[in-house]
Amino acid sequence: MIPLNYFVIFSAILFSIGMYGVLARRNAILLLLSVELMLNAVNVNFVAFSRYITPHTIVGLMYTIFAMASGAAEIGVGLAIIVTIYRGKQTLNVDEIDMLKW
Amino acid sequence: MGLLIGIGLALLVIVLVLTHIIVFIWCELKIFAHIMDRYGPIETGKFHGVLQPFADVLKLMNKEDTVPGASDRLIFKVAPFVVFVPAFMAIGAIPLSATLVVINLDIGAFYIIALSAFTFVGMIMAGWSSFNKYSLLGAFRAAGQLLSYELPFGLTIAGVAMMASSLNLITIVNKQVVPNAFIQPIGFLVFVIAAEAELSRSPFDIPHAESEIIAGYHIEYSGMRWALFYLAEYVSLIILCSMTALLFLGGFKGPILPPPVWFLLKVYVLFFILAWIRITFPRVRPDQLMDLGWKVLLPASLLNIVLTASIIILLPDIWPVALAVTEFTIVIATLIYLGRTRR
Amino acid sequence: MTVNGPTIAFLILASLILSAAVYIVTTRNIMHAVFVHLLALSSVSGIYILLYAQFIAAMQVLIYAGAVTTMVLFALMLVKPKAGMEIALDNQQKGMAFATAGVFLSVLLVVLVPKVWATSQEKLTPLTVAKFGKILFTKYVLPFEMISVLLLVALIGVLVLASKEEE
Amino acid sequence: MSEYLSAYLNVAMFAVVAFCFVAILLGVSAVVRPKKENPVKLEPYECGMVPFGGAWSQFNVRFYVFALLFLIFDVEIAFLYPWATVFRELGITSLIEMLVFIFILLLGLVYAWKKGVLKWV
Repeated sequence: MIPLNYFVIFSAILFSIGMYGVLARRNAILLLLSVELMLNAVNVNFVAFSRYITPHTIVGLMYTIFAMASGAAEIGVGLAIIVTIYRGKQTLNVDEIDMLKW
Repeated sequence: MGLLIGIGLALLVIVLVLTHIIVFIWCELKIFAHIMDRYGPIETGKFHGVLQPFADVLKLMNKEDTVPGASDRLIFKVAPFVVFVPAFMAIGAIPLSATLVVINLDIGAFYIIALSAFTFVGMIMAGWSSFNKYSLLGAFRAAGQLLSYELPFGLTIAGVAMMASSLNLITIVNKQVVPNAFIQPIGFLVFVIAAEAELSRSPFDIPHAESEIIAGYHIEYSGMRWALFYLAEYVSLIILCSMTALLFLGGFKGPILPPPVWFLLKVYVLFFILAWIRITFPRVRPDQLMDLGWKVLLPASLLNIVLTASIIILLPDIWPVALAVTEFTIVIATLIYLGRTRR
Repeated sequence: MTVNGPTIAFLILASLILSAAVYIVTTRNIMHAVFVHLLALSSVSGIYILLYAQFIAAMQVLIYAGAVTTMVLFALMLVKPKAGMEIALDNQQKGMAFATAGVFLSVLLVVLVPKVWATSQEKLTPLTVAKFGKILFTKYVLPFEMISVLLLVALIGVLVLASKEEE
Repeated sequence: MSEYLSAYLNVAMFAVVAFCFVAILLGVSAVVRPKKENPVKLEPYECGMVPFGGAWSQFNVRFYVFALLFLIFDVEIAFLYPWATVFRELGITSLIEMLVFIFILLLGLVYAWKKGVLKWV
């Protein structure tokens, strides 16, 4: 059996890479992709802990599927907002998107 | 050890699949020709042109394979893999009999549906990387069509899974006393139409309508790379015919003959019907296509699920009969209504 | 260090996903980033399979690889290529971002690597769809219904944004 | 090795074999085929005309709405499958749960229909 720690360390690294992406990118769509990476790292953790520590109550898996569904909705609305902003401001650069700063 | 067995089985399946594809291609050439009242290939291989598909393969091998100058070379080269590999992975889950199956999964039908999601990503990769406006347009038409028909397709599978209480394809077949097509005619009709559209064959061949957008997402592909798209299309044809046979027509069950023979027989009959439809009907318009997908097939497949669930729960003893009667009534009533309104 | 089939498979998948992730956060070509993202997400489903959660794996492929990637591609077609390709994709805080993520990761690793988890002693068994469904539709009904409301809200939001576009 | 793992090992081997098959086919044809490139041949194909404009045309936002609708019903399908395998055991309550779920999503479809975005342009 694969040690649980492998999964945990793997997801920690994946999460940090996603975090770097969110902090360093300025293209809004790439930002969303990095957020997805972080979400996936979290999901892997949920499933791994759930399967290894409490194999019979599958709480972690439930978190995962609800996270997937809400992540999908998030991407849908997020991209629609990005496209709308792009049509108005002709940019995808998150540093220039500061309409809330009025 | 398991590794070697796996590779051996996969090689066996690839050989089997290629053999059937060659037979399919030859049959299709002949069926089209005879329906159009012409001969089709007769020269190659003397006997009714049986060697024509092999000649085609050799010809394609020898063709120059250009990569357009402005294209994204990496994605252009990866796209055939993305289209072909998942399609081939899906075919391993199809059972030839109750025991003859390579990948027997608890989630069988879901596995096949999930893998089919890669097809349209592969198409967009091909269409986008070619840097040609027609291929991009074709790719998005194809993706739009495929994703519209993926939904009724997946929903009708759920309808069948409800009757068997399982997603495993072998269990689904074993639980069919009467072929499911007679119990769920709405599901069956929706499934066949959606399958034809998923294959983007005429009358739903809008993605590669030659006269409008040249050839769709694979305009810039030539030689062997083009052949791989063609091959992937035939692999999905086999998958969809087998799925129809397994889910709705009792799969490998049948009297006297051994199960794999029954299964192949049903697949070939379905293949013939699909080829017949393909050569007979004219192409639909894009707006008709989208209307059919979203406003007819999607509500119909949801209706099918709701009817099935309610009747199974409310009439647990006589549900097959009750479901069949209800669904046939609805189908016949709709047909009569359509016949009245359209002269 | 245990060397057996699943572990090797895990290591291959993990290195594939991590290198894909590094590529996504460093590449200058947004289209490549999207397709590599697809590769990473579908490999994550392999990790779920190794955790004996095949249903989650299929869902991962269906929702992330299929629907989300398609949607990102469709959205990219709505913006001009320039927006994705020609502006600098990274901002000036690259160094800071690297430092933050690096510190975060090293803290995590310092804590996690020596940790021994109180894992259950049972062997993992494949989770069947039936068992999964039974728990989902008895104990977690309310969140399940909330998902439908969430999706409906998302759809209405996008339709409102889209109809603004059309005017 | 358990039945589960061997089934998924087969899946992996199918992927590997299919990948190698494609690679070998392309490799063989790369050896056999001629290669005579010239600039005109490498231009995008537009029925022989000189191509005009870029390849990127502006798409209508409705494409995106279709993708979103697809995503939403895809999630619904993913929840329908486990339900389909157990609803008989759980009885009438699970039927009502799913009817509510389908009804709420159907509201979304009806809303989109009424707004007139289900048209292809």
